[in-house]
Amino acid sequence: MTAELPLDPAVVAEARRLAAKAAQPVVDIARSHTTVSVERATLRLAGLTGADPDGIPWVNRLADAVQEQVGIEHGIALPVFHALKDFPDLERLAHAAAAGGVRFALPTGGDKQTARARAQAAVLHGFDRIDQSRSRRDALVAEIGDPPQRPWIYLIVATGDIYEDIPQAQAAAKAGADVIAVIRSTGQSLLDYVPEGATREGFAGTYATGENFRLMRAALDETSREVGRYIRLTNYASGLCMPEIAALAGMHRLDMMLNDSMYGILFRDINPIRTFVDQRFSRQVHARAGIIINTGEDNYLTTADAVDAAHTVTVSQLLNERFAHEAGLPDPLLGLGHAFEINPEVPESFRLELAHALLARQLFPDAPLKWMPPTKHMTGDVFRGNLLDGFFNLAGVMTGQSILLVGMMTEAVVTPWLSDRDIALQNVRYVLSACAGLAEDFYPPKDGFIANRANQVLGEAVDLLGRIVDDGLLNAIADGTFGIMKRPADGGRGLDGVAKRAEDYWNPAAAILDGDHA
Amino acid sequence: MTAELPLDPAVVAEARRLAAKAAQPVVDIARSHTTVSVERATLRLAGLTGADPDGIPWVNRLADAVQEQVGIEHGIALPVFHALKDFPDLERLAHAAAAGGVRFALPTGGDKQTARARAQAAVLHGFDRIDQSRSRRDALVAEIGDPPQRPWIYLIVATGDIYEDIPQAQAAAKAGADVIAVIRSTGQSLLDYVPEGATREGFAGTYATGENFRLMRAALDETSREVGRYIRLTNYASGLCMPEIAALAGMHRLDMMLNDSMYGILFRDINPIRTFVDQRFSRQVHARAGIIINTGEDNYLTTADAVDAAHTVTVSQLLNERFAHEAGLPDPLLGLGHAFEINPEVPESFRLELAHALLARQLFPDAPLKWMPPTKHMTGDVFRGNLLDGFFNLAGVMTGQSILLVGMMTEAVVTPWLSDRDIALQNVRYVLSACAGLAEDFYPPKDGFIANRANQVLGEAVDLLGRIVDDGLLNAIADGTFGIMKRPADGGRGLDGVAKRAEDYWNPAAAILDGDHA
Amino acid sequence: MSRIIRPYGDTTGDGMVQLSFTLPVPHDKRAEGAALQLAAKMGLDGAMLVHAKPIGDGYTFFVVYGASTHLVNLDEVKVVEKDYPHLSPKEVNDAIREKLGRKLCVVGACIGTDAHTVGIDAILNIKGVAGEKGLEYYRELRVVNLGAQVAVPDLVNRAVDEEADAVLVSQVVTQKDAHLHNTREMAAAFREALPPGKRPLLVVGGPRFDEGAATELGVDRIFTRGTTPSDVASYLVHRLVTMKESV
Amino acid sequence: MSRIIRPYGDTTGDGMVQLSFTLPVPHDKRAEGAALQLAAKMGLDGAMLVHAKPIGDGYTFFVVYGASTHLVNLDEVKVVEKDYPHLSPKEVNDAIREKLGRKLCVVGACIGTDAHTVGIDAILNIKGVAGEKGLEYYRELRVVNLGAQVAVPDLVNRAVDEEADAVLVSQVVTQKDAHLHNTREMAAAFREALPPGKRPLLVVGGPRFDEGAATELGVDRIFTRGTTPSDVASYLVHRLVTMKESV
Ligand code: B12
Ligand code: B12
Ligand SMILES: Cc1ncc(COP(=O)(O)O)c(C=O)c1O
Ligand SMILES: Cc1ncc(COP(=O)(O)O)c(C=O)c1O
Repeated sequence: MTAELPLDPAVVAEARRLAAKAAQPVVDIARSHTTVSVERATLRLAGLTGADPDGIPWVNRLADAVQEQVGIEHGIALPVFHALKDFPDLERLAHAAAAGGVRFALPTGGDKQTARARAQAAVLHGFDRIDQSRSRRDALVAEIGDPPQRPWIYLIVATGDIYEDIPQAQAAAKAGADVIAVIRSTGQSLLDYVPEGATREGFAGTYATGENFRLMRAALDETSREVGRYIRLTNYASGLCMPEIAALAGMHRLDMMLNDSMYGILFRDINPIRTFVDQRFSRQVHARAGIIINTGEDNYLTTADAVDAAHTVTVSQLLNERFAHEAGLPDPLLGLGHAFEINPEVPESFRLELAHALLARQLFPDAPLKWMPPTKHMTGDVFRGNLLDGFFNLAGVMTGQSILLVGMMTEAVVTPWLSDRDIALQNVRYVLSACAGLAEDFYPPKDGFIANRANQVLGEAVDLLGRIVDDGLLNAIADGTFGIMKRPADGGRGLDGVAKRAEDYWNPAAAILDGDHA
Repeated sequence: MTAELPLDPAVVAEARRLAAKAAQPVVDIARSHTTVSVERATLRLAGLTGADPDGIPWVNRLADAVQEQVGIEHGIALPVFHALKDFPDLERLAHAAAAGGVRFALPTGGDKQTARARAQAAVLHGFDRIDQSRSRRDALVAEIGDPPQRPWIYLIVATGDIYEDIPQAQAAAKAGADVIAVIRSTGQSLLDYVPEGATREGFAGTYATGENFRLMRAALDETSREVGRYIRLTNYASGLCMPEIAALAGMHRLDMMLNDSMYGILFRDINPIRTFVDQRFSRQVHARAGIIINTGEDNYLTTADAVDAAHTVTVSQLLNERFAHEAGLPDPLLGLGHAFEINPEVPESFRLELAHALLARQLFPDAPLKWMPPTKHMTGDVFRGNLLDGFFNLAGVMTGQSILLVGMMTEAVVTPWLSDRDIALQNVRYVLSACAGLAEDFYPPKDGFIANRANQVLGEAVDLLGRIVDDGLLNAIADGTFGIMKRPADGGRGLDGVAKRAEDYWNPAAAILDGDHA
Repeated sequence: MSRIIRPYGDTTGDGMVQLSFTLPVPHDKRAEGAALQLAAKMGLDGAMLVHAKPIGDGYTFFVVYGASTHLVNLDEVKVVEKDYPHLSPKEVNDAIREKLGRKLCVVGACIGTDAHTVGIDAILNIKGVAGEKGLEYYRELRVVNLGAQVAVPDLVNRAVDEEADAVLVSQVVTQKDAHLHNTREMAAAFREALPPGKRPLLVVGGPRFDEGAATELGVDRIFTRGTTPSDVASYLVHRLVTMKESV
Repeated sequence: MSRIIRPYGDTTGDGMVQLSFTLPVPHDKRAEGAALQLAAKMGLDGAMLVHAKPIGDGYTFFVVYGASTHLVNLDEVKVVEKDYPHLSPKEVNDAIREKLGRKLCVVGACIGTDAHTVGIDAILNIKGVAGEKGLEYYRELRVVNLGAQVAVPDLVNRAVDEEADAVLVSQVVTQKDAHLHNTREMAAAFREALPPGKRPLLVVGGPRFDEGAATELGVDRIFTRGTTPSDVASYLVHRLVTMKESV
């Protein structure tokens, strides 16, 4: 029941073909490399948890020791599970390794077979947990129910303290939120480890940890029953630990994860190769876990202009789609992002937003699109801010968006206050109720402003994809194509944690995920 | 370029036929009665101004004296202009009359002819002033220009002090207002005289006086040149002095006047007969002056429910149209009113508003409809208030309204502050610019929610008009049909100022306005 | 629950509040400094001036956020307690019939130039408000609703004529404190016209009254936002039936 | 113009302001009384509580209007005056070339965990902001932009290596006063690493700083909302060229 744009199917097909072509070299890189975080994620799937007294997780201590002695290019599973023969469990092994008391080596022959079987069994245990979480989610949704309306209402909490986050999240759900995102502390994405345990100190967000995931999910299960709809939980898989956080999310039954193919590169200056390798693995895990990914195209529009760079959003969506499909994510798990970020002073800005939003809707009809509110042009004028958020909500309803991230009138001032959330939800409720069926009356003429604009953006996207195919995606990123951020392939953080896979590379998790663990 | 509703032309024609039929008995009453205010308006047109030391205008003192001695049923022009033979001018005559020193009588024969000629000449002088004002307006509009956009932006000032109103009005015009309405002090409508001179004390509004009209119009002429568009000025002709204020407005070049056929009856408890008689005369004067009337259907929705009583708005618009046409007002001067007053909690409330607004738009395609903001469901939650005003503005743009009365976020709190107006104008500017052409994309399906609702309201309006034709309009008003206010024909204020015209009734202004002064 | 509290932004005790106002000065650095000076005087700590917008030439509008240093002591909060039992229409009728033995007469009006009758009608008319029927619905009440813009002398005369037990006055327009002036004028007129024992109970209502100001304004009770007919009926029974009886 | 002013609602001197906040108490009469108590403590006279809405079970949001009794004295307003002449890019370049005789080196960064580079980029990158080109565009400036999330020790080392004349640091995240902590840490690190004469000029910027807090934070200057590159360039010339020369 959403308006239809007169897009030429041939052009759409061409866009997808080009995106696949542009993505392929990067997919090849991802398939032929590993990273410390991919390897640590494997240990996490195998059940290793906990941290040393300094808070450095045992997966890091263990992986570091292996990396030092034999490198990661063969995969650390075999050295680790071979060494495990002398220890009762992975944790004891990690303790010893951290103390410098373990010699790691690549096993061969029978040892190799034994280590391989052990590793596989351990990791399968992790996948079992993921599978169980997924079934449990399905059961809970069947039992308790989905939100009655689209878009789902997505709200953030960001106190920095998991024990303040929990009641705020529960209150938000009771006030109408369908999805709760726990914003992550600034800085976590640059940590090359995942903190442990429940945490109470973060800047503008709360650390993503396995225990925080567990606590929040449990609290929301309780609330889900109370409010009669399954409240989804979201966190961030971006950053240097994407694969590990994906594994934790899968095991702790998170429902959505922010996971973009380029966000870390562009906005956290993480090395592109590191990112693409981590991204592929994390998406495979998400696919297994039935987790909806949320991509981050909205971010480009905070640094680039939303009109000039509209086509870069489309290009990124097509790339994100391609990478996601390649990693096994089906359309219903593709929460592609876009945002209401056009300068409100631009004439017809609202209709331009409608054009962009409809374009995304129509290009990805089966994807649960995530519609992000204005941020860049929000100011300290909170009265105006609430108004803009209302029009953002309206555009979401008129163009059939799937997930609506609720905008806050204090966007330019503070991380949301309790009352900001309440005012914002009231805004959403008004628009959703007052304009529920308005899409039925919305018919942009085939040769009108909206249709023309959508076709123009699509055309520019195809042109850009063509240039990316010619230059290579890594060069395009280096040139500042996305969000005006220039990120060369050999720059950024975390490159030292990447290794080209050796001939004999073996990772039981990767093997299972790639479906060739026979 | 506005969406079209599938209204049955036969039903529309039937509605108009019934409205004419319902109005006719009231028109007959209006044509066969006069009121003290009609007679005083005649004196004003003849040039009598000023007030006694207590502030009672000379027109009142003079008319009262005549009423006492000969009544008003013959028209007071002949007695007055006959008595004038002994005085240098009307003012000196009024002084003497007030002092009890004049004997009034109906002249006959040659005296009658002389008095008649004198009266006619004097009154024609007033009509000349009106005609000159009208030409001057036309010239200024031609020279300076109209607002570039529709709807015109209508803003109120209400300080109570004309000298505070003036700079606020000028500031509002500079900030974007196309029409300035000077709200009238509460209570003035119940005064049976028009105060004199510049005034500085009013409650929630400033007195409507000739001098205040003049001062404000002069100030806005200045501002019009500065901002490069002719800023229109509005005031209120409603109340016990409708005809006189209409005359003052015409002579002082006001551009619009609030003038409703039933507002005074319903909301000021003014006698129905008094109101209808005064209304007809005042509208004839407005027609002569080229003044756009603004009717008051919005008010019904502050006491009645905007969904349940939607058809009463349509009925009132049709009656107002009929009365206006009968009084000589052409469609381009018919600022029929309607309002965004549906409870925002009602599902699809915005689409209901669109249906109602489109219905009015389509029933009165050539009338400059006046679109009024939410008031009843505004609360002290000013953040929500600004949001609702944004959707009100949006409905105005989407349905092609002509004059947009700017809503204030503090509607439920205070008469507008300087900053409220600024925030409100910013809201209007955003919506008008961001959604300028959105009407192009708005096509409610012929069998959809909006079309059905519009047809339902029209159908209910026709039914109600049928009942009114049967019962009589005066009885309908007595029964609380409009705004749930019950006003019997023999109740209310000002009935003692009404008289059935005698056989020999003669009023030079009425004669000129009725076109039978040959 | 602690008895000493502070405003709450997103953390207990943070004290955060939002403030907006216009200063009659052109927008420049000094104006912003002036805005922060005001915020400081109002007790905001670390005030953030997040928005400043010129209005015309001589005014600037500001939005400020900051932590209020003031503490609120819940023990010192003064509220007009509902010191009477809430009765259903039936209980009201029964009480009047049984204990008073005659109908109780209520005269209502909007006085002065105020024409906002919706509030008083909500209390008096059968239609009522918030799902409750108005006082006209109560069999043992006799309601005389004089409507809008009633002059105080007319109200007094009518109350005397009707031998009103209570007079209910609504005031909605508050500009230039109209509601306070009119209420004082009304109270004085009744005091002048009638001796203490004969005077009807004086009740005023409207959305912007301070419930605690009854004594100061010379009336018996004030009702504000969200009042329902049964609130008023219960109060009338309490003051005119129960309390009289127990004296 | 009077030097003593009050907020302006719709009449000179009315003092009217708007206020909103949440109190950690359930919504009832006491909560409303508490809100009015706070308004009174903040100096509002005749405060009108116009909106009260429960949030969850234990919180209530309020909107209050009222007249502030505080006076603002314009003579007492402290502002950081722009105590240097505004120069065009050409004037900046000429001054550096003629009076310094070498390029002036500027090192910029977002420190701590702050990744908001748009502000510092607006000042440094050629693209600039508000129609002005950034400092990279100035021929006589050598700009080293370190980007986001730079650790303070890295910044100090780089500034030393580049022999920076000025260090420009941006801080946008203010939650838990992160911007203040980071700025103090940065200033202390430079003080520790370098003797007074060798230390680069320390400039911080961001939307929520108080321009008057430079001394307190240990830096030379603070820039806030609406800063343009030429503001910064003019200041740099003033401090690093003109003032040095005149000493
Ligand atoms: C409806 C309305 C009108 C209607 C009134 C119709 C009618 N017959 O009443 C019309 C359109 C005629 C009108 C006109 C004007 N209005 Co008016 N109007 C409103 C509006 C939109 C709603 C008021 C209302 O009906 N509220 C609903 C009722 C149920 O609530 P309530 O009155 O608070 O009553 C409840 C309680 O307070 C209490 N209560 C009230 N009275 C009493 C009495 C007793 C004894 C008791 C026990 C309890 C009680 O119980 C009630 C039920 O809970 C308000 C804005 C708003 N959203 O609040 C403006 C508003 C009240 N109007 C205002 C103004 C200025 C005017 C005009 C003067 C404008 C003009 N110059 O033209 C005119 C003139 C009116 C006059 N002479 O008084 C201002 C007042 C500003 C101020 N604070 O001083 C307001 C706030 C709008 C604004 N911001 O400018 N208005
Ligand atoms: C764009 C943006 C982002 C982008 C940043 C992209 C980038 N490369 O910079 C992205 C999407 C990545 C982002 C992420 C986050 N953001 Co952010 N973001 C914003 C946003 C929308 C705009 C900021 C901006 O670009 N302003 C435009 C520039 C030009 O203005 P400016 O910075 O004030 O700079 C001017 C002046 O201040 C001055 N200036 C600034 N610095 C300097 C330095 C010097 C030396 C000088 C002389 C002058 C100067 O000159 C500039 C030009 O005039 C604001 C909300 C808003 N509307 O303000 C939130 C906001 C700043 N973000 C916020 C947060 C919390 C985050 C996150 C932590 C959220 C999360 N947990 O995921 C993350 C993490 C970021 C991190 N680690 O720091 C909060 C900060 C809350 C607070 N007060 O503490 C804000 C206010 C949003 C909110 N309400 O929650 N964000
Ligand atoms: C895809 C994606 N990942 C991560 C983040 C948050 O980044 P971080 O946790 O690195 O601050 C965002 C920001 O909104 C995002 O869009
Ligand atoms: C048609 C009409 N006349 C007059 C008024 C104002 O009435 P008064 O001046 O009597 O207060 C209104 C109120 O908005 C109105 O709609």
